[in-house]
Amino acid sequence: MTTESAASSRRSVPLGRKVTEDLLYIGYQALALEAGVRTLARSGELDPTLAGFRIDVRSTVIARAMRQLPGGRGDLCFPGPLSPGPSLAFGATPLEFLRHAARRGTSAAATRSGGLTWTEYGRGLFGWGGAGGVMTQVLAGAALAFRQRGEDRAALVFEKCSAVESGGWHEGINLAGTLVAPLIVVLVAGSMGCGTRATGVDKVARSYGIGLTEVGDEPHDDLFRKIRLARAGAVDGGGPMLIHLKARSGEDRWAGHNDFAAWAVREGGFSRGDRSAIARAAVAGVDHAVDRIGKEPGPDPDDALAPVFTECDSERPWTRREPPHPHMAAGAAVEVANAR
Amino acid sequence: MTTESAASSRRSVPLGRKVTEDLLYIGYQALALEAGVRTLARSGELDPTLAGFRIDVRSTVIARAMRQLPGGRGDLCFPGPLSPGPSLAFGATPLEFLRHAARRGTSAAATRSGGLTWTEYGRGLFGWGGAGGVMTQVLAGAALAFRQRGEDRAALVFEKCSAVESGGWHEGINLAGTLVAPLIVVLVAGSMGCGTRATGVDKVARSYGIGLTEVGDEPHDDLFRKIRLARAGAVDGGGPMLIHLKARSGEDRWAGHNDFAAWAVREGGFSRGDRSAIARAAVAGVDHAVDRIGKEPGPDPDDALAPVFTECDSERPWTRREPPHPHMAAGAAVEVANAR
Amino acid sequence: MPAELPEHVARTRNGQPATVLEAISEALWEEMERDDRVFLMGEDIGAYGGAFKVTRGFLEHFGPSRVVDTPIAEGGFTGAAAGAAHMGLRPVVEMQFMDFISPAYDVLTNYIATSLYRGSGPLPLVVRGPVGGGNRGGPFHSQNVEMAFFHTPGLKIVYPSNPRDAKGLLKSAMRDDNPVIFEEHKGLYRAPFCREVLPPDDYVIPLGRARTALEGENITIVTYGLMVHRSLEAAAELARDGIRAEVIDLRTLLPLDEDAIAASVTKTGKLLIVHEDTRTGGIAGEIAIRMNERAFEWLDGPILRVTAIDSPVPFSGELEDYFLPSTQDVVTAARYLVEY
Amino acid sequence: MPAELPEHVARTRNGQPATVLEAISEALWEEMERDDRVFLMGEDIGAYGGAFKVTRGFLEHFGPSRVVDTPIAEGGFTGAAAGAAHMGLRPVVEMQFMDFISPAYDVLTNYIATSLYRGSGPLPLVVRGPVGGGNRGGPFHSQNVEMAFFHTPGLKIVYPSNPRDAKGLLKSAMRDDNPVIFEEHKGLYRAPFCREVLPPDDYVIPLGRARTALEGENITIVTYGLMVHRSLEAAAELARDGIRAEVIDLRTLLPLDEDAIAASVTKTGKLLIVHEDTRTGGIAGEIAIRMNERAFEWLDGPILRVTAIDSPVPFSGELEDYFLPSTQDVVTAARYLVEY
Ligand SMILES: Cc1ncc(C[n+]2csc(CCOP(=O)(O)OP(=O)(O)O)c2C)c(N)n1
Ligand SMILES: Cc1ncc(C[n+]2csc(CCOP(=O)(O)OP(=O)(O)O)c2C)c(N)n1
Ligand SMILES: [Mg+2]
Ligand SMILES: [Mg+2]
Repeated sequence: MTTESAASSRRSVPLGRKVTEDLLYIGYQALALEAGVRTLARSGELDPTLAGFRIDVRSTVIARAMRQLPGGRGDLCFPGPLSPGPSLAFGATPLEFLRHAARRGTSAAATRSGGLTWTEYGRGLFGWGGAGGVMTQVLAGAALAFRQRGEDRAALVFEKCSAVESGGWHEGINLAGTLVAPLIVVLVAGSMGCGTRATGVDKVARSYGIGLTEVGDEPHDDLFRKIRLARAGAVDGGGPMLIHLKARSGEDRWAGHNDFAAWAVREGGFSRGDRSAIARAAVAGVDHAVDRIGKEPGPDPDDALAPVFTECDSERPWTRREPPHPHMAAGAAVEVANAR
Repeated sequence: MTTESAASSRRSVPLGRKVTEDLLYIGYQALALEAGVRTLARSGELDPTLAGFRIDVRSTVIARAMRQLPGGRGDLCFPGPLSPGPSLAFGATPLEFLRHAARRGTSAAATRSGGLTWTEYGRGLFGWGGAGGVMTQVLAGAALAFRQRGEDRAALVFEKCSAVESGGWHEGINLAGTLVAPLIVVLVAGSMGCGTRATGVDKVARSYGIGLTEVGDEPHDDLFRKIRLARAGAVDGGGPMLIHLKARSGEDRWAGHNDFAAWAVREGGFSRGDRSAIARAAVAGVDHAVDRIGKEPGPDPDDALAPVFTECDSERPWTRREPPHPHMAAGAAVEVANAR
Repeated sequence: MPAELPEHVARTRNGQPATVLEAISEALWEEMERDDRVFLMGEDIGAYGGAFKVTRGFLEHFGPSRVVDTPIAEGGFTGAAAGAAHMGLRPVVEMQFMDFISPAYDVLTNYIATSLYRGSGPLPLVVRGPVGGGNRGGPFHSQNVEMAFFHTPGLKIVYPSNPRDAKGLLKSAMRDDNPVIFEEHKGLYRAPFCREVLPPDDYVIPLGRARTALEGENITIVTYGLMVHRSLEAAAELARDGIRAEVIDLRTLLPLDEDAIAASVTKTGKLLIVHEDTRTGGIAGEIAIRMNERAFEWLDGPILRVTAIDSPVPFSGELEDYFLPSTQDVVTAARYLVEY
Repeated sequence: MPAELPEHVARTRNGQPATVLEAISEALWEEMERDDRVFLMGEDIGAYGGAFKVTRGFLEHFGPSRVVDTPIAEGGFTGAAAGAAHMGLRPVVEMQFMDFISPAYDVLTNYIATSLYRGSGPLPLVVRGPVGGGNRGGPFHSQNVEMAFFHTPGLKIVYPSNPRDAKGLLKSAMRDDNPVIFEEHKGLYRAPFCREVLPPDDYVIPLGRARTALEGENITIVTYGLMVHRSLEAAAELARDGIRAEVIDLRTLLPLDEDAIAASVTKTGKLLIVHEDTRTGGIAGEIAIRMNERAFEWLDGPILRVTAIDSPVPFSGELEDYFLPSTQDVVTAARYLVEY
């Protein structure tokens, strides 16, 4: 699917009331959460490197355009460098995100794993796993599983655009192409990194024979429709789709959401009062999270360090710190079992 | 450089008498050596998997179009899956090739290393080093060194077309592109391997913004001119160049060489007698090699297993097979030196 | 119906002796019949049946969605296998030669091994393929890969020495919820000395449990893979002098069955470790320190090892034989230790 | 002229104490001034000055052909560095975090480590970068990487513990004709307890030689990197009870200075190995078996180890502290062993 056909899709995908409400709510959540994270970072409550933290609100729309179902039956999303945007759209709460940002909280995995993404299959969320490009491979495999079982599911992965520099990313996208897997890869224009000779994401898409959707400053109702179409193409046998999330041309990073909020009142059937109520509810949730995060205790190592192997018992046999091994005292009987 | 501009180069690069003679000689060598290897494989003298051994004679022309200078001052070549074609063009003898094919011979490295390529910097030859795609990275680095020192040298690498499936290859080509390194990559159409979604080598070249030359069934004088132009482009600041060595459309794998041999008499200033003499000399050299290879002894482990670290002494301290260590007998004094 | 089975997966059903290769093919086939979540990925495993023909006939029987031919991209398809495993499938990945697992080193150690720990759930996945020297494969087609992964918490490593174990261990590996590296020695694949009629039932051999291949009192030889056979040969020679060696076949390298080793060492007081892999940083070290921790008081002599020398695997036959540990090396070391 | 030098490479010239980071910067700067074949490659090492600012000011002084910003492609640029080294340059590759060396695992172990052996000549190349835990970096920014490479013949591994050694060892590594992995602990980079005025001359510290950090008679503690400081702290505590520990700082891990270890063990009769890296498959094993081979008769107790636990590096501070070996762990183990 090219940019042109996506643009002409405007009339073909109607935005229902639920979607409009969700997009408004998540957008306001993101706006408030960005401010909250910055405040917490400046006050020392979060890592100081988060003091300039930004959320690209377009990622909430892209993620909300996926098929979301409870119980891990819908699409799968790796929010990558744009978390929490897509995480919020997949039902994560601001407090959950802050727990990850603060390296603590109620989830053992949160305290072990790190990064601003985490796995929660029930909601379709996937956590980070290392080198740039690897998540494209992993989500390609997930998408392969969907295709093999004939499910109406897609896998969505956000990568920094420098992923194109890494061979791992090429292997992932080529594999998804070869296996016609319903994988949607969002390449996010960034700022650091030396760059690549492959300047044109469009040429990369063409070299793999896969569809491309370019995203710029468009209002979010348009954006939503574009992504819906790309997803449909991927799931209906089109194989992987590339979404190029370009750097914004305008100054106002929230213009797309604000235009959309205006559209909601103008054409979407919402009153100004509805819209304000949605905004207030979103902000209240973020306020609660910001307030609560400082009060939560850190993890207890004995509880939180879960076994590395699935069948490890609670004794954690991999904890071999204590030198005085019980069997080491001279003369002690050694009880052993020998197989076969 | 596109195919079109290469084709129009016909008149711009004249073939001298030396080049014509070389191309004839190396081509006849390749023809005879192919037959020789097959015979040796069938007789059990070489690995039986070589019984269907083939040489793509076009690779001799591509390699001969490079800049060849003695003492390791010319272009560098990794002959890859098309060895010995390019090796012969870089001055290797049929006997040297057969020694490698037979896993024995006078060079210690030959007996240690394996594969049908080997390193001899003096002639500009480079040996194989493992996974597909890696040699593109390594030769990209060599080319970078040439560019940084302002030398008129290029690096030539032959890869199976499946290299495009491997991330390592993409990293190599992207790096060469970013650093504008004079690297010439020949992608050889093959038969095994599952393939890639990136079917068009042309599209891959375009996605990296690098030049492409396509090679088919053309007579070898044309082929030579094409490659010369590509090389000139790479060395004159054009950065990496891709050469797509396509599957032949005709039946006769030696047609390009035979057409060229005809051209040599028709337009190249050679008599039929000259041509026959060249062919006879080439065949005699191969005959000698085929005859000799069976008579050479295998290597002596003590001589041939050279140290792994450069400063290892001849005692090879890494040879730790003997369990009865001299220091192990009780009471023996341990002489040690301790630094700082 | 046995009649329509490829013969190499029907040995047991037909009551015939099976080789290690056939035992592995049977395990794959039977598990694929038993559990439709199991699927295979690898280079040329489908139409071509695999480089060693382990999966010959699988594509025809199970179809292309369960026997997936991949591009030549070990990192990419191993990453994709992980994604499919997350979604409930149970992938078995073939490395054409295990040497080519190294491009997948990143995804295996950083992504796959840490998945459970990071909260992305259990990751049932087997990576299997041929290892080992003695086949004149040279440095890139002869390696043992256990020590590349032995240091990584979250992986299991299995290395069978005979058909019965190979089948039972591979079935266990495929039913295990953890990622397992499964090493198959090429020298055992079709070895005439290593054929046996397998139990007709659906048996498994538990992971993490060593096997006493030979009982004895004078010295413990701990080994695995092809070296089990060398060690048994050595034990037979030692027995002629009245030395009774106990030979322990580790079968699983990670987790290591230190109970079994300790039980034997506390009986014999002497420990010799034999591995085909190179010396420095080999598994003998970990066994040595564990026995220091567990059984120091029982040691009546130093813990010694017989291994390959610290060098890449040589290509030529003479050098490779010199490089590999031999039966005679085991005899010499064992004698020294018994007399200590 | 010191006036125009960036201050972090001018500490020694100005007679000021240097941190480990500054010592490393000085070594790089001075070697680049001394030898114009030396050049640097890495992600954002140029304009940005490197993630830890080791190369701040280098681009301005040495220019873009000697300070090469690369795409995010560790395998590709390490392979290219190898090619440049073949052609006579002396590349120093920075991994932004050493955890990201794993995509280069294939090219380092298969290509680079085997080059000399395969007949492609010495391969002078340094791969350096930050390692180690305690910085709340989580599983992907905290690893020690020595055991990924310790098993590979042909590589050297260096891991300094203080500014003086860091500078002298890095210079040796850069002048060595073998590929060297150089690990820099983040916890030492700017540590206030680890600053010293460096010798003003162009000194080097030879590779492969350990250093006695503290002399003692009762127990040998073999360690390296940040753990040297923990071990010295432990030794100070032990000294209060009259226990005199000898602390050996390995400095180079491969090749291992077994002479130095054996000399100490034959004096003290007790050996404790302390490493920050995880337990199973750690370097303690190789040291243990070498001392069995060399010094068994002198051992008056089991060889023991204090290490991190077998788990990925946890993200949360509480868990990471629990995971890492502590000074108290060293004291406990040493006391146990002395009393044994
Ligand atoms: C394989 C790998 N190498 C290095 C890193 C470390 N790293 C994280 S972000 C980053 C820079 C990414 O640059 P870009 O894609 O331009 O994104 P930006 O930070 O500019 O948004 C690097 C090198 C990594 N994550 N993975
Ligand atoms: C990274 C890596 N994986 C696997 C191999 C083993 N291998 C050697 S040749 C080959 C097939 C190559 O296929 P193709 O490029 O189509 O060449 P053909 O053999 O058909 O000429 C494979 C898988 C390898 N050399 N490198
Ligand atoms: Mg950027
Ligand atoms: Mg092919």
